[in-house]
Amino acid sequence: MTVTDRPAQAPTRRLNTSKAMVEAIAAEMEANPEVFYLGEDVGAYGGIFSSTTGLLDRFGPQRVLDTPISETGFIGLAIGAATEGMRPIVELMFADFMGVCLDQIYNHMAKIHFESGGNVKVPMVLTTAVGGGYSDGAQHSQCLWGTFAHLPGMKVVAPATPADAKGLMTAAIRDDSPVVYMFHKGVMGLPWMVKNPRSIDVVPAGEHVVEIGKARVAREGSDVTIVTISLSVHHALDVAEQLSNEGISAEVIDLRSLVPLDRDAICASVAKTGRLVVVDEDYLSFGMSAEVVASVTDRDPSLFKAPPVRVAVPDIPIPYARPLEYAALPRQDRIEEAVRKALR
Amino acid sequence: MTVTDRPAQAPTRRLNTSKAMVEAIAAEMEANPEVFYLGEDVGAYGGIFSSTTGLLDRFGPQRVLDTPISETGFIGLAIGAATEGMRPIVELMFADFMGVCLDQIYNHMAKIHFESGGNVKVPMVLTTAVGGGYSDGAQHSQCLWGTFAHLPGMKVVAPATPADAKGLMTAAIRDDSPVVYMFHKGVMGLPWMVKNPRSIDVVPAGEHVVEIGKARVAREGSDVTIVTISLSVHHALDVAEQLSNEGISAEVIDLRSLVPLDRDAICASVAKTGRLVVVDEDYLSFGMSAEVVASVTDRDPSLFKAPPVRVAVPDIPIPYARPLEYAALPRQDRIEEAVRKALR
Amino acid sequence: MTTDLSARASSTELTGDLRKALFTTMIRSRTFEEAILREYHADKAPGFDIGKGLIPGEMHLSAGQEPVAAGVCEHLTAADAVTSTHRPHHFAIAHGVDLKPMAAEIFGRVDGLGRGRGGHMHLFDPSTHFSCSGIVAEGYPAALGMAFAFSRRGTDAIAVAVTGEGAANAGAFHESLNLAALWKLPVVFVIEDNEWGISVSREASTPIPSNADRAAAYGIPGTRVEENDVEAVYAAAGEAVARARGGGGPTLIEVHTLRLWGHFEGDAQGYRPDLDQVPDRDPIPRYEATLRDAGVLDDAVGEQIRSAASIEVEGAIAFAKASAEPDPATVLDYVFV
Amino acid sequence: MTTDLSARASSTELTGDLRKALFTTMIRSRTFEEAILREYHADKAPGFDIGKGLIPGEMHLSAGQEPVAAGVCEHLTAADAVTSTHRPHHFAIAHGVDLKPMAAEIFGRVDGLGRGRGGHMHLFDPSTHFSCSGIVAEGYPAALGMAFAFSRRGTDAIAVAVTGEGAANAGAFHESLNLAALWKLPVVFVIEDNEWGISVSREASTPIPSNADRAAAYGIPGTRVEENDVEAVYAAAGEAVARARGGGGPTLIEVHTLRLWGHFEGDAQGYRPDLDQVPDRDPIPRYEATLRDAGVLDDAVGEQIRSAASIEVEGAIAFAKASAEPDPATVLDYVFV
Ligand SMILES: Cc1ncc(C[n+]2csc(CCOP(=O)(O)OP(=O)(O)O)c2C)c(N)n1
Ligand SMILES: Cc1ncc(C[n+]2csc(CCOP(=O)(O)OP(=O)(O)O)c2C)c(N)n1
Ligand SMILES: [Mg+2]
Ligand SMILES: [Mg+2]
Repeated sequence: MTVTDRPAQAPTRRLNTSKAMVEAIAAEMEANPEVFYLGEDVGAYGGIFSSTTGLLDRFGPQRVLDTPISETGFIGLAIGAATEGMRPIVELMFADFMGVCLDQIYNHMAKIHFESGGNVKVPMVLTTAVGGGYSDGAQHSQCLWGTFAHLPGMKVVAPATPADAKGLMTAAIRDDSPVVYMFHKGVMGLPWMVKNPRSIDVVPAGEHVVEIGKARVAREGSDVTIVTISLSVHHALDVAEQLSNEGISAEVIDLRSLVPLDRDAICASVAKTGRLVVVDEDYLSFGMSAEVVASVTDRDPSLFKAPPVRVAVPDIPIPYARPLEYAALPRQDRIEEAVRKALR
Repeated sequence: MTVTDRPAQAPTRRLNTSKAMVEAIAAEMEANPEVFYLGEDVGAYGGIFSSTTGLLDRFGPQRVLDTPISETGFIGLAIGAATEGMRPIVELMFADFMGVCLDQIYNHMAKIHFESGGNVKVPMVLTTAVGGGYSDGAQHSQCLWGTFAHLPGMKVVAPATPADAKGLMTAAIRDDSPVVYMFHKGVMGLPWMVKNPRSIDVVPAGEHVVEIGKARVAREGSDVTIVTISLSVHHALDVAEQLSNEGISAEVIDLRSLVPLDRDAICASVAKTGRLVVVDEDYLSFGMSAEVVASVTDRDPSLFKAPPVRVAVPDIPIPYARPLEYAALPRQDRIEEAVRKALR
Repeated sequence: MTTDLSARASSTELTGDLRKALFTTMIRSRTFEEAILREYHADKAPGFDIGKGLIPGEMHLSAGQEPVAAGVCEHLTAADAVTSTHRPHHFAIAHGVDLKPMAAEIFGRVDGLGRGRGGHMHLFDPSTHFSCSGIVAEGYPAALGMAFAFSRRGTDAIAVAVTGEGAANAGAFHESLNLAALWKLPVVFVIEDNEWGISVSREASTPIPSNADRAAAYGIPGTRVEENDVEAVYAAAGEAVARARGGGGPTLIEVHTLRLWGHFEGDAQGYRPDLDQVPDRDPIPRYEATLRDAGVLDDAVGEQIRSAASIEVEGAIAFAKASAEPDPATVLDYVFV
Repeated sequence: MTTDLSARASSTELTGDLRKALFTTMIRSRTFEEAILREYHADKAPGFDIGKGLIPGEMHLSAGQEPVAAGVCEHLTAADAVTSTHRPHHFAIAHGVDLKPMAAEIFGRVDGLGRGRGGHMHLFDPSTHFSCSGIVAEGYPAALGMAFAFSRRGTDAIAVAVTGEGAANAGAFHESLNLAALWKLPVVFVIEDNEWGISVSREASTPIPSNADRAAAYGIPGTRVEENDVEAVYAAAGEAVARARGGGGPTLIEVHTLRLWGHFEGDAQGYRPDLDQVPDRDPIPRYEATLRDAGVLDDAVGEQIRSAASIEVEGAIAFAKASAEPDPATVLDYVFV
C-alpha cells in the first residue's frame, strides 16, 4: 500500500532526505503520544546526521531525549517501553556501534515476540546511520545491513530517496514489529558532505506510507539488472544513465528493504534481462550480494545467461586513506566495470 | 599442510571431540608459555562443554583463568595481551552471547591488524560453543557463524570431527591472525547429550595440524554435492550412507572453515555433480548457504543442472519445544528431502 | 499505597497474616520447583541426556532463593513489572504468574505462556508484566523501559529488575543503573547474591564484599540484606518500592541468599567446597521454625499451606501434560506481527 | 623508579626542568593540533565538505586537554602502554609517538603509523605501546591485556587507559575497572571530564558529580583533579603510577579539563551556553603565567620552546605531505598476517 496524498502543496516540493525523514517522525509524534525519540545528541544537536532536526523544539525534552553513552541501556529501555505498548524510536548513532548493544537488538528486540508466542509485541524503530565515502575509517563507515538482515525477527529498511525516507519511516513507526531503519549519510543531503543530486527530490506532503518489503524499479531496462539499496541506488542510476548513451539498457532495482526481501522483484527482473549485477556497500561475503544471487538460483539458476557479478566492499575493514577507500567502496567506476562484465 | 604424526601410539586411538580439542590446547600451552586460556567456568568446571577439562590442574590458575561475567572486559583483555605478543585463547561460553561483546571482536580483534597497516598482530583464538538440538531456546542454540564470517578480519573455523578439532585448534593457536573457533555442542561427544557416533573417532597422537581454509571431502560421490560444516557434516553423512542403498551417490564436503572459504573445493565438486545441497545450522538468509551458492555462480551458474537447495534454520528464532526445534533445524529428514529435491 | 510501609520495616511488626503470606509464597515456589525437578529427571535416564524427556534443555532452579522473591513481590501488584533471569521461577510465582501456563511453557506446550516457543528461560506474561532473559544482566534494561512507560502514563506502577551477583559485573548492569538514576525511573534493582556464578565464586568475580556499595556510583541508595530472611528482604524492599512509587527514583538491594541446588540440573558442583553444609542453610525450615515459635504456624496450618500448594502445583503439571505439543507446521509463526 | 614520586606530590617541589618539560609537552601538542586544524580546513571550502582535502574525515582535537596528557605521561616510558580514544593526539604526543608517522597517518599516507589504513582515530605505535579506538570506552579493555602481559613477563611496565567522562557511562568502563581491580592489574584509568560528550552535558549523562566516586565500586582508589592544571594531574598520576608499578593495582583518576574547541571540526557548538567564556579558560596561557611568575620561563625560553615545537611540527607536516598516497592496488593487504 502506497498512499500518496498531495493536497494543497505544489507537487514539486523538494526536500533533502533528512528533512523528509524528520517530517515523517514529526507527523507520527503529532498523531500518537506514544511515539518518542531517544538517542545520543538527538536533542539540541538535532542528530549528528540531522535525523532529528527541530524535534526537540517542537516536542520538548519529555519526548525527544538525549541519552548517556549507554547503548545497551537506552536501546533496552526502548524495548521495555515498546513491550508496554509505547512506540519508541531509538537511534544508534552509527551502525558501526552495534557491537556494544547487539544483544539487546538481536536477542531481545528481535526475539521477544516469538519467544512469547506472539503475546508480546515490540513496536519500535531502531534508526542508525550507515555508510562511508568521507574517510571516517574502519569503525565509522560500515553499512552492516547484512548482519542485521541475517538475524531473524527485525525488518531492515534502507531508503535511497527522500520520498522513500518519509514513506518508509511512516510505515516503520506504524509497524507492530521492530524495524531497523538505516539511513546512509550520503543520501541525507547534508550540506557538509558530498551528495548525489538525487538526495534532494520531490517528497509528497501529508501522509505518505511506503509498504515495507516491496522493491522499487528505480529505472527500467532490458539488458541487465542492477539490484542494490541505499546510496548505491544513486550510483547505479548514474552508471545506467551514462551507459544508456552507448545503448546499454540497465534496469535498476532499489530493494528498499532487506527484510523482507522482495525476491519476486529480483527474479522478475532477472527473468527479463538474464544478467545480474548486485551492488552492496556492505561486505562482500556472507551478505546481501550472495542472498540476492541465491534468490534467483533458489528458483532457477538457468535464468542467468552469464555469471552474476557482485560489487561490494571486499572482505577488508574500510580503509581511511581516500584512494584506498574509493577502491574498496562500490562506486560508479566499479559498478560500470561490473555491468560491462555481466554483459560479456 | 597436514602433519600427521603417530609415533608409538596405536593408530586407532579414539577420542571424543572435546578431548581432542583439549589435547591440542594442552600441547600448545606446554610448548609456548605465552599461550593462556581465559573465560567463564574454564577453570575448576573445565568448561561447560568440556572445552578445558584438566587444564587448570595441569597449568594452574596463572594460565587457566576463570573470569567474571564481563565478556567485553575479558575478551578485550585477550586482545590487548595478543597485541603485546601473547597468544591468548579466550572463551565466549555460547556464541549466542556475542551481542554483549561483539564490538571487541569485530571492531578491535578483527581490525587492529589492518588499521595498523600490518604493524600490530593479534594472534589469538576466540573459542565458542554453538548449536542447538537439545531445547535450549532462542538465546542458547544459535550457530551464528554467518555473522562472524561476514565481518572481515577474523578466520572462522568449525570442526566436525575429533581429528579436525585437534588439528584446527593447533593451527588456530599458531596462527598470527585472530581465529574464531566454533565448537558445536553436538560434536563434542559429551556424555550428557545425544551425540552422533562420529563425535568419537581416531585422533592422531603427537603434533597434528590441519591447515585452516582447506575443505575436506568427507565422502566422495557423483550425483549430488552436499556442502556443510560442523555437526551437519555428521547428519549429511548419515543421509548419504542411507541414500547409497538406493544407488544415490552423494558427495559430502566438510568446509571446516567459513573464512577462508574453500571456494575451489565447492566448485570442483559441483562441477562434477551439477547438483548442490547446502546444509547450514545457522539462519537461512544472508548467511553461509547463499555464499556457498554464490561461490558457484561467481564462476559459472551453468554448473547447476538444477536449482541448488538450501537447508538451514528458516528465518525464525530457534524454538524451545522439541517438535518445533526439530522442524527448524537441518536434521536428517530435511537433508534427505533436499537431496531428493536437488535430484529431481 | 506507600503510607504504612515504613511502619512495617521492622519484622516484629509484621502481622501474622502477612508472615503467613510470605511463607506461603515460598512454599508455593519450592513445591513448584520440586515438581519440576521430579518431572525433569523422570525420563532422562539411562545416564543423563539433557535433551531428552518431557522437560528438555537447561534447567536453572531457584530453590533456596525464595525469600528474595517472596519479600520483594509482596509489595507489588499485577500492574507492576518484574524482569528476571535464567533462574526465573521464584520471581514469576511470587509475582503472581499463573502456574498453569507457566508449567505448560516449561513443558513446551501450546497452552504455555509462549505457546512452547520460549521455554523456562523465556517466560513472558503480559497480564503481570513479567518477563525474563537468559542473557546475564541483559534483562535489566527492559525494566527501565517498563518503568519509563508507567511514569509517562502517570501511573504509580514500578518495575523490579532482578539479577544474580555475577551479573553485577556486566556492562548492562552499569548502564542500567546509571540511566535509571539519571532519569529517576521507578525501578528497584535486586541482586540475588547466591555466592556463585555457575562455578565462579563471588570472591573470584567481584573485588568488593557488597554490591550495595555500587549504588553510590549512581547516587542512589543501596542496601545489602545479609541474612537470607524473607522479612529482612520485605523490609528493605518496602522502602525501595515506596521510594520508586513516590518518584524518588531507583534503589539497589543486594540479598545474600543461597543456591540450594546446582547451577543447573546436572551440575555436580565439584567446585563447591561447602557443599555438605548447604542443606542446613535452607531458608524454608528456618522460617517455618520462626513462625512456629511466634505462634503464627502450627502443624495444621503448615500442612494446609503445603497441601494447597501441592494441589495447585500438581494441577499445573497436569494441565501442562494435557496440553498439546505445538504443531511443526506452525514453526514459522510469530516472527512478525 | 617510583622512589621519589611521593616527594614530588606537591607542586611547589617540582623542579624548574620538570615544569618546563610539562609546559613543553603541552606546547608541542597544541602546536601540532593548530597545524592540523590549519591543514584540515585549508582545502574544504567552498562550504565545508568533510570528505574533501588533504585531511578528510572526522577530526577530534584535544586542545585544552593538554594538561591531562602531559601530567600523566611524564611518569611513563616507552615501555608503558597508553590506550586512548577518538581524541588521541595529546596523549600520543605526550607519550612520545613520533610526530612524523603520526602526521603521515592523519594525512593517510604510506609512511603513516598505519600506512594510511587507520586515520586519526586509529593510531597504533608498537614502539611506544600506543593505541586508540574510535568506539567510546572500548579502548579500556585492551589496556588490561597489555598490563596483563607486562606483569606476566615480570616487567614493571604499566598501562594507562584514557576516556572522556561520557565514556564512564558505558558498559566497557565498568567491566574493565572491575576486572582490573579483581586481578590487581597495573593500570591507571584516566577520565578526561571536559564537561561534554558531543552535545550532551555531563549533568545530562551522569547522576553524580565525580566519577572518582565510582572507584569505590571496585575497591580501588579514586581521585578527582578539579583544576585543569598539569601539576595537579602530575601529582595525582604520580601516586597512581607508583601504585600500579608497585603491584598495588589500578587507580581511577578523573580530571576536570576543558574542550577548547568543538567536539569535532564543523561542530558549531550551538548547544554550549558558556561558549564565549571558553577561550579564557585555556590552560596554556595560565600555566605559562605561573611559570613566568615562578621565574621558570621568560620570553626567550618561551620563544625557544614554541619555535622548537613549530619546527618539529612543520617538519612532521612536510614529511606527511611528501609521503606517497597508498596505491589502490594494495587495498586488500593487511587483513590476515
Ligand atoms: C552474557 C552472558 N554471559 C554468560 C552467560 C552464561 N551464564 C548463565 S548463568 C551464569 C551465571 C550467572 O551468575 P549470577 O548472575 O550470579 O546468577 P545465578 O546463576 O547465580 O542465579 C552464566 C555465566 C549468559 N547467560 N549470558
Ligand atoms: C559506543 C559509541 N557510542 C557513541 C559514539 C559516538 N561518539 C563519539 S565521541 C562521543 C562523545 C564522547 O564523550 P566523552 O567520552 O566525554 O569524550 P570527549 O569527546 O568529550 O573527549 C560519542 C557519543 C562512539 N564513538 N562509540
Ligand atoms: Mg549467583
Ligand atoms: Mg567529554
